[in-house]
Amino acid sequence: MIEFLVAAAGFILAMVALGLARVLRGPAEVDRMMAAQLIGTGGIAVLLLLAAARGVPAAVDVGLTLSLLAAFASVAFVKGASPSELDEAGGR
Amino acid sequence: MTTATAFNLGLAVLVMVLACWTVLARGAFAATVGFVAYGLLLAFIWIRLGAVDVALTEAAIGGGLSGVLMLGAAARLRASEALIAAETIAAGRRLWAAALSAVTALALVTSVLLLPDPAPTLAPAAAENAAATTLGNPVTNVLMAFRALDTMLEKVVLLLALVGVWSLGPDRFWGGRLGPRHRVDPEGMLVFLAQLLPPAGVVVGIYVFWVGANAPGGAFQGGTILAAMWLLAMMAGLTDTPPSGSRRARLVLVAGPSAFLIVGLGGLWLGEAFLAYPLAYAKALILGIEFAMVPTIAVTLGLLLAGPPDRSAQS
Amino acid sequence: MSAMIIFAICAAAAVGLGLFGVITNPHPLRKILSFNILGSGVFLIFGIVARRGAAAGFGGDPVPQALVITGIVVAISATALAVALLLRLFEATGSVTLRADASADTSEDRAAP
Amino acid sequence: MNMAIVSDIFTIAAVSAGAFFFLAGTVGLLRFPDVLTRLHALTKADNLGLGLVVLGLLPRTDGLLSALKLISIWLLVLLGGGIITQLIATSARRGGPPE
Repeated sequence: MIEFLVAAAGFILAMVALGLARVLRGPAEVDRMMAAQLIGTGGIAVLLLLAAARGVPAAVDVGLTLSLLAAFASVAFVKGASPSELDEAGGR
Repeated sequence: MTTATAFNLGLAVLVMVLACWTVLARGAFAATVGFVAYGLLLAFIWIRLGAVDVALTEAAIGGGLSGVLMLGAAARLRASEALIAAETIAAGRRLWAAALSAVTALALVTSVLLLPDPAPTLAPAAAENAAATTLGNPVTNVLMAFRALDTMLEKVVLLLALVGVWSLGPDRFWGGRLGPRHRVDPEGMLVFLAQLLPPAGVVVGIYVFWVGANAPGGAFQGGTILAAMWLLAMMAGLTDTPPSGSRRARLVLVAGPSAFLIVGLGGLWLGEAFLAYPLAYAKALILGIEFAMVPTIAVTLGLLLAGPPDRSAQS
Repeated sequence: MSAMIIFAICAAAAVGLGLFGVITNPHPLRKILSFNILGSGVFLIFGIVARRGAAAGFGGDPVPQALVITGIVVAISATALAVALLLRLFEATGSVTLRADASADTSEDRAAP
Repeated sequence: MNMAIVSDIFTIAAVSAGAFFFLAGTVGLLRFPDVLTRLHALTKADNLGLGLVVLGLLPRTDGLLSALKLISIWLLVLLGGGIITQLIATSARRGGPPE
């Protein structure tokens, strides 16, 4: 069973890797914004499978953290790629 | 090759490809996106190394906060990239740099592989003295009791970094609000997210702090999650940063290190040593310091990312 | 091949790549990114040392792990300060170059408009 | 047949189905012609895949709290993912016709 869980984690990690390769290549920056999203779903699945396989329940907390932080990073991607979103400093 | 080895190999290759991308990618934004992915996936290696505490910190800081810090900088420095593109480094020097890096990496690999066996370890000492604090998480024990001076000074470093960042603001903005103001998203999607996610995030942050006594987690990891949620609300334009002259903000900033310092001096006063906790109260004191530390860490990290004062005090 | 060897190579490669990036990338922001990769490689080496020191019922030596957590905190403090310095440099001079001889012509650029 | 085998079969079935959806999402990401369709492939398939993986791991948790934590991870990802996809799509539309 543990073998199966690790194998499933490996398979999903490979899918995340392929997706990352596609997403990072661009060419539009919109494509790149999906990177954190990709890790926020596939990566968390890998993490949960690993947590179950290795019997480290605390790794689930890392998944919880990752789900919040991946969303946070994605928002920063969207705002960072379109500088018009950022207002000029008010004092100028 | 077992399944686990194949998995480790795949993970290592993926992380290394992302590191290569971050170093070699053409645009700064593309490189930063690679860095965020690298930071998030590095947490997986920490899990494989059995260091869940570090994995939590790395996921929260390495991928989340420092990635967002870099992204903001990349967005504001967009115009500088064309200017600096002309500054190329001669091929010969690149070759030298590559050789130097390769030699460094090789030396590191050999020295890690040549480490003495059985490895020297402080784990038995940490286990022996764990009863003194009655905390179940050995890493928290080391951080808060055995190496408490390090941890206290680490918080001081955070505060000093913030002082450094603030001192970079132009004189005319001193006392003003920190960082650029974010516009409220007209479609309201971001506002919606910033209203829904932080309540859940605050619960998670406090939970991570709370379990830190007996399981992986702690004040720093919890505080980082809280900082991320605060920054999310700022990015959506729901809240603004406090002015750098705000007394309340400054009070929160110094509360954590002060609590640490007071407990430390108390240990000295009771005649033992600086930061020596009386055994009967060790756990309560440690949890008290951590409790005081969570808001300080959240506010310090949030303001570190917000940047120096950027608007006049009147606005 | 054991997990330790794989991750040791990974850590050393991160240090090497980071070092290469710090030296060859002309853009200071990219240097900061590379420096963070270098740092994470060093942290990973600590992690391997911690893992090898697993004893007394712990999955790893807690002391290097605690050191790495402190290290990560100090790293982000320094990174935030470096980024703030860089942004201020760009704001003040309109350029982010680190070349010593470039300061003269950038100030001329600023004087022109 | 005892309960352990039943729960193992359930885990294998659900996790495999989840892995299949991750495969589908990646194929979509690699093959679809423009940003909006790629985004759609990524979000829908991957969120479903994560849901199935969580479902498959539920019988292996050691208590109600752990099970709730797993489910809340999925809900958080769904919530965040849905809204962020909207944000990315808006940004794609605003940035002119995606290639």
